Amino acid sequence: MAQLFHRSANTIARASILGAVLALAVTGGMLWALYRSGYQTEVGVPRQQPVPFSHKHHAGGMGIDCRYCHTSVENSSYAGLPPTETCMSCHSLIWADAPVLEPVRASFRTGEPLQWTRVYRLPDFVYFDHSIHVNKGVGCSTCHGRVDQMPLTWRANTLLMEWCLECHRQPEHFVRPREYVFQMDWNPPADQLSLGRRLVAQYNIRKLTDCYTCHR
Amino acid sequence: MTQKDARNKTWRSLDELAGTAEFQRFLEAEFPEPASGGTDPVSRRDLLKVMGASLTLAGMTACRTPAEKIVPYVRAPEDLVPGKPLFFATAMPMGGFAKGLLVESHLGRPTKVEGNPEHPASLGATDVFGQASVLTLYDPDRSQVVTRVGRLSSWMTFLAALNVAREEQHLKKGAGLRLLTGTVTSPTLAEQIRSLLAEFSSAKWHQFEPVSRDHARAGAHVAFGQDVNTIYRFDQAQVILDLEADFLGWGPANLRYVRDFTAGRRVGQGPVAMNRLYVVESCPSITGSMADHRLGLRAGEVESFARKVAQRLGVQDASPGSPGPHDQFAEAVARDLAQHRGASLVVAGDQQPPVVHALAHAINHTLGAEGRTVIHTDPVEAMPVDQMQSLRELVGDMQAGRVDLLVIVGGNPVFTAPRDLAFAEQLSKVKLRVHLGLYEDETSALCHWHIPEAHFLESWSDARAFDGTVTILQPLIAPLYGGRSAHELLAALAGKASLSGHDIVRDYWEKHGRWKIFEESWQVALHDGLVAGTRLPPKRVALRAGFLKESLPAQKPGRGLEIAFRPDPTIWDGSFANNGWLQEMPKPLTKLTWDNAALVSPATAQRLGLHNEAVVELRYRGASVRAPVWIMPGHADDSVTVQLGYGRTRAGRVGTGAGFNAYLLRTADEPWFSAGLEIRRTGDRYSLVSTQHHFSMESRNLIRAGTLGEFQKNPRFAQQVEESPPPGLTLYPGHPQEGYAWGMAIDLNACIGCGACVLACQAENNIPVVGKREAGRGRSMHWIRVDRYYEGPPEDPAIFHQPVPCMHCENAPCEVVCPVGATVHGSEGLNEMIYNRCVGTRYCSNNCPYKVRRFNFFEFADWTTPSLKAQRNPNVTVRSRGVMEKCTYCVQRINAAKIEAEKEDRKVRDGEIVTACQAVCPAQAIVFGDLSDPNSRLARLKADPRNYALLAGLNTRPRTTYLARLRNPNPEIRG
Amino acid sequence: MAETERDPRTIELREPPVLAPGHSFASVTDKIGGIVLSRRTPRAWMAGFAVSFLLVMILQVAIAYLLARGVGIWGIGIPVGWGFAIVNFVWWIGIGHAGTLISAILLLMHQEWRTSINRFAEAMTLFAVACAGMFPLLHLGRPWYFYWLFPYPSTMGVWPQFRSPLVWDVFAVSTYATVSFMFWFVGLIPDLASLRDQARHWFPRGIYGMLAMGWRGSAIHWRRYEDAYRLLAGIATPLVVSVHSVVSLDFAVAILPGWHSTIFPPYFVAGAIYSGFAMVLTLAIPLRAVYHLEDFITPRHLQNMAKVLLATGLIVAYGYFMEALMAWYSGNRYEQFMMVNRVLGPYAWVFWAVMATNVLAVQACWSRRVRSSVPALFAVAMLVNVGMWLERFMIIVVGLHRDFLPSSWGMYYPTIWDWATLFGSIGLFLFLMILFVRLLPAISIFELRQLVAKPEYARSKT
Amino acid sequence: MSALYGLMAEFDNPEDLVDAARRAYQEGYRKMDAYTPYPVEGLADAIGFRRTRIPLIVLIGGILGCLSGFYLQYWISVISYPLNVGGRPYNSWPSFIPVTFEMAVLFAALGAVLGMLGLNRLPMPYHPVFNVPRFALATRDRFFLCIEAADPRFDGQRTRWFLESLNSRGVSEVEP
Repeated sequence: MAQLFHRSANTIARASILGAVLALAVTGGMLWALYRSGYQTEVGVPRQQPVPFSHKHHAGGMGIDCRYCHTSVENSSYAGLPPTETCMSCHSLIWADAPVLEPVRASFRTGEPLQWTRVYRLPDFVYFDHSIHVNKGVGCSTCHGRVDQMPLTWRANTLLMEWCLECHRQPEHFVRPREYVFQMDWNPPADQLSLGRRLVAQYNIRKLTDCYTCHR
Repeated sequence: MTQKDARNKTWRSLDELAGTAEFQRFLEAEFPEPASGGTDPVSRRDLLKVMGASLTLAGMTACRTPAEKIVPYVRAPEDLVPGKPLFFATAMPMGGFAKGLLVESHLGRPTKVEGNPEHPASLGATDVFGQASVLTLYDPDRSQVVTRVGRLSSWMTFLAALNVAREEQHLKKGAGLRLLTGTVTSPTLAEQIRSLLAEFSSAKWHQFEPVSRDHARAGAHVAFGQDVNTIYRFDQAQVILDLEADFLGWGPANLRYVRDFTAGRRVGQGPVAMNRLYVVESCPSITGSMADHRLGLRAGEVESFARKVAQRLGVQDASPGSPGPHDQFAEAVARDLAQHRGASLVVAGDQQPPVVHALAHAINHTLGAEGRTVIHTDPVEAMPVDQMQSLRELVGDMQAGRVDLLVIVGGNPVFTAPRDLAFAEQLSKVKLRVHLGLYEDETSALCHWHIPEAHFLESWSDARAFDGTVTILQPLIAPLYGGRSAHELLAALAGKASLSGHDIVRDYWEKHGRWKIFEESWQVALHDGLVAGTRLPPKRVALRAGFLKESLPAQKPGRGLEIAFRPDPTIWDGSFANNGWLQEMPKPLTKLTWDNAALVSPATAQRLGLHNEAVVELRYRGASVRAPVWIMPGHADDSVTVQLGYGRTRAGRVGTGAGFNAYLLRTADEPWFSAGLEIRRTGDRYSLVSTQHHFSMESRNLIRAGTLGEFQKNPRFAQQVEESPPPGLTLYPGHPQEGYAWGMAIDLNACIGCGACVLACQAENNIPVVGKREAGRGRSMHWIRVDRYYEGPPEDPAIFHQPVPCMHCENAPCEVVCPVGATVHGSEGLNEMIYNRCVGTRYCSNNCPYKVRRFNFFEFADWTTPSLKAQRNPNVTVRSRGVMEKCTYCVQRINAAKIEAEKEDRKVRDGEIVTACQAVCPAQAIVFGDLSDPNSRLARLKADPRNYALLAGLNTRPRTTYLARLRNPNPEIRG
Repeated sequence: MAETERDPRTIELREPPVLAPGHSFASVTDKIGGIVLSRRTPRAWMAGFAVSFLLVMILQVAIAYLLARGVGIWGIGIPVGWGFAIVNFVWWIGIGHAGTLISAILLLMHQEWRTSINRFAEAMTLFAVACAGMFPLLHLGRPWYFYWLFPYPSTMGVWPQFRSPLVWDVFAVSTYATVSFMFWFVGLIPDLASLRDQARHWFPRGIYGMLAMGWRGSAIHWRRYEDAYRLLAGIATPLVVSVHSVVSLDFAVAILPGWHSTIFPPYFVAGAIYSGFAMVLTLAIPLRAVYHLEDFITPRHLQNMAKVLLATGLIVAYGYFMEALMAWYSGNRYEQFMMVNRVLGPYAWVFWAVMATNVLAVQACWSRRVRSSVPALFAVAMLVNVGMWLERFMIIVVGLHRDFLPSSWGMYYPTIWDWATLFGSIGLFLFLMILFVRLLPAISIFELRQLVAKPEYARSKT
Repeated sequence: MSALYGLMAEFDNPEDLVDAARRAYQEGYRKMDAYTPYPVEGLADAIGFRRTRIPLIVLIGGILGCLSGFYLQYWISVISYPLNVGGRPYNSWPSFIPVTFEMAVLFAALGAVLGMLGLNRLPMPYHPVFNVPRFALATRDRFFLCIEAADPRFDGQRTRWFLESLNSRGVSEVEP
């Protein structure tokens, strides 16, 4: 009988086996990374808006308080999106005829609301309540990042469940005194942990890993 | 595929109709109309509505595809915080009588109805119709355009046509004008009609309700010589005789009566008193199921029974017939009533002839009940009439061609009028026929004009409760389908088409309110949901001497089979036929869904060789109807009960074709019952769907009941039936209980089995309707069900009700077997069900001994119909196909309350959290609360000796427990 | 060695041999290799292929419709949340037990007669497990999330719930599938090598050559090979037992009367072997007829399998008896009702059918005449196949339909789609089986050579 | 000819092969191998192959599987996301046994198979012995003994004589 395969077949055989194993490992790793990547989570992707509204300018530059526009953040699940009239309360006076603000004025004239593009969106089976977080000392910037430095708003965190759990499991790493909640440039102090523990006790923050804390 | 299948199929995709122009405009309208003067409620709601809609769309579509747009207000409405619900007080008029409501509104969308605690007819509870009304509001099958002989038209063209007719009538003082309404208690509407009749002096106003209270009115008229409204004080009564009244089941005051009645049955520890209820009826009712002694008599025999009791109590001229088999019973009842003089009462049913009512009045008189347990007032109706007679006259005029213009305000007479009047036939003789209705129904089909009616949640109006209290109905949303209210139609008829419903009602109260500062009182009335000081004062009325002799000779009950007509417990007179929730709700006693049936007693069934689902032909006075048979334990022999309201031909996609039409047998002179029915077997079968097939408890102590005596002897009798393993008996260390410990107790002694909890839960938790076929496969989705068991002989069984929600077991069998941890235990003792984690193995359901878990075998939830999306509770996930679901103790309400409490750095107060089933329960049988708080109402109930756990032997340690049922039998009557 | 000893005629056989006399290394190699390598395929094979292919198509339609509409297309509901899907799953898993068992346990017990049936028994195992594995996926409400049952680092930070028997199933079944496959494939390697060397045409040579991985029968390789093979057998034996025990725990762990029973693991394992051997018979009998393998699958094999059938059948019967006994002895109201309901209730016919097939029919195997009559054995085997399916139906559906609260009792009516999936899965099984006998040696050649080498079967070469 | 893999003798039956192998070993040949259509009793020992490491590999695999299996479950249900499931303790070790066992079996079995293939250096589609035409019969009914040129005592001529001396059906050269 003559050789059925060429010499090289041995090497090929082993190489291909090794290759298959490696390929599997790599695919696994890539999937793991992909689902946490900005491509999937839209973290750090600025969104185009009908009006190029800049938090950097308003919150950062002018130092307008979050609550001026997001009025219901302290007492409702929904932080609240400013009605056109809120914009107009200033922009009927300043930049009253800046072309970039035409959509706002148009909305005010016609009564047709502005259609903003959603930046933070949770699935419908997740029930998030702004008011309780704010009241328990979770700062805006903890989840929304340094909005005051965003010309166009983008998502600062993945909003993946594992991300929520980070804080729900050990809030002491993230909570801050209530009075600093709306302070954008608040940095956790060196002794954040001890501070956090004190606040968790003080605000009596209870067990947060029950499923129905977020899912109903 | 049969028509029924088709119906059930199409039920889940109702988008076409909703696709009509104005509806789309309403939903897709991304801009609110400019708010003219923020205070005007109409335009405010208007704006909320539109906003609500657009936000909803965003939210809802997000269920499937990510919603990329968020749409803020242009001008924010005051007193509305997005994300927080608002509550508005209004009332639901039914048969003209109002029951007060508080309606929950999310961003302008009414989503859930609660009772108005202030309102005398509600006291915080609602009935199934109230709960379901919100679905009717959004029903895409409702008529949405003015039609002229079936073709699309407009309100304006109608007005033009109407004015021509008006002019004609003006010439002949309205001699050809007829107005047909239901019972009217609305002061405003009454005023409008009065002024209309003033304008057209020879026009006539007719009233007709298929489920009328004529006999009660007539009976009172006989007894007192005047129209009198009778109110019962069951809380004051220790002995009650119910002559087929089913006063817990229906009627303008039933919720109030349930509360009063059950209050008289609550027992704590120690020596206790409990009222005693005797019920005499032909077909078992929920009132009958609560009776301490129930006597099954044909409807026709009730009179003679009443006469016997009356005679024993010394009522003159009671002239009881020959001695009968039930004389001892009557004897004992009479004695018991007499012994509790002043604390006893007799109540007669609306289906019973006037004489029985008169007898009841006479008996109550001799018992000295007046002023104590029975109160009389002036009639609540604006114009009490014998409605059957009124309709007869109308038909007569139509026949004689005396009617040129007939305006039918609400109702569906073509379907509901007695057969022998041939209403439909004579209707065709009317020159111009106008119908105002929620649906394009049988009547509108025969009318020239059909005007879409505004639902009561869409319109301004007012109505009186059973005791006269007036509620001003305010709309929660602008008419979805451009409907008009009766007021607006009447105004148009009076040539004032420009007036809005709001103006009309407001004007009336400005004129007749007799309020010092109108605006203030008006706002208060709207806020409270009732107008202070409108309750009718009690009035003393004297019995006419010897009225029994002169006017009412004793009637012989007819020979042969008797047929009795009853309003359907879930779709009433047929007006709710297109409401999926009501159709699918199991009828309290038969547990049938989607159908009515001819109910017969086991003995009669045997005699006639009938079995369940056998189709028979009912022949009665020359008419005949094919109906399926359902055997009803406890039903009187030789009597057949049929429910009205089914067999609709133009109800809508849900109701059309369901069941058989019992109106086809009904005659004007004997609207409720009469002998002379013939039954012929056809040999056919018709499949009826009952959600409970097995009615014996198999001696498993599921419902534990005892007599008052037993209870006094041994309060713990219920707990000694079955040992529950001691908590320590486990190898496991167990989990520490931190914070709240939620739990529930259900008092079987209070529960009357009305099933309001089932619908309240459905409305609160976005529970889908699955249709008859699916229900038949054991796929109904109700999170709480009311189990019904019989005990004892089939001819006269004891009837038990047991509401079964999730037990939230501490050792939950369902949790252990879930492979993905989609159902696990919360730290506060909730058995959590996380839909989005569920892969749908159904293992948990198999392992649930209480079988309270429900599975989405198909895409049951309606993801397509926009209007139905608008109805949903935004705080509850809409479950999709392949996911398990179950009672969550209304976790959304728990979380909301906890969040509010946490914000105020306090604990949740006892009673702050009220589950949907608890809120609706008229008997207050369900109590939810925190076990860790020893003073909570719940903790006290759990300490009650009657408290026991269902299937305790399995050591599942349910958080939901039951309080044993008690009976208070009369020792003189053997069990 | 003496000539006389080698002479087959002198061998005094009390029962038929496990290998007909008169075979040499060459003859067995050619005979079995020939089945695969010859160009012409028997008509019977063609017919079988056609039928099974049709059934597979039906299965595909059923599955497509299932995925499109949801599990509602089946007859399941509440209370009967598990229907045909799980019945089929348990049934197939059971069938999947004979193969590994025959190969492993009989190997360890040095049962020569295993040699000519172990190969296709193992194949049967693989295909049965494949059919079984299909159902737990399909019966999910949301099959596309099946991977949530595996522990992988999800972005949700949540994991499978390891107290659930369903997760045990996942591990048990996948392990069993993997090990059975390796066992089967390792066994194939030397035969693939001889196919490689027998084949004339380049294509089969190439394919078999690749699969044989260059096996050359080196003494050292053989040594390691045998060690590995025996160890695999040693591992597979407890595995077989564990797998069906775990499957039985799906029910034993639940609290349902009729499910919650400690006897389930042994009783299920016995049942599994029972149905497995029945299926082996069902396959072996046509196979030897179609390919004239009477020399290799001799009456001896059939008889031994009949005996195993009888033995396991008796264990199963004992299981039934114990269930009833415990129900009575426990004094538990629900258990007792379950038993009464099973025997007299609306599904009584299932119970009696099970008794007739699983308990009565197999008793025929006491008689030597039945054991040595091929048609009779085939009939018994078929009855047992049906019976074991019905048994699972009895346990699952009849157990579920009436549990604790009479209010929630119900019935189960299978739909056309239930039947389609059942017969579809049978089709898939046969389809794979039929392909297997055509493409791979259905009987282990090198192990037959070992037999030939044994003095009592060998004959003088030349 | 230096480019020679070795010399291969063909035998009719296992007995002759085993004798031959034994003789060759006594002659001091070490680098040799025998090829048979089925495992032949004692042949490996005859060419001086004593013990395999397979059992050890299997044991290690089993232990690894066992430990990793249990720890996986322990970590998930006690450390990563402890949840109260039906009132059972976080570490419900009795429930963890089945999976632990299956993992042990899986790893052990993988150890056996991969170990065998690995030690045998399989897959090896190309091998010099295949160059001998008659070697095709090694998977049918013939038995071969091959002494490799790499063996220190290998000498083309003497080894051939030696092999022919053992009653072989013939000796053929094996190209590398």
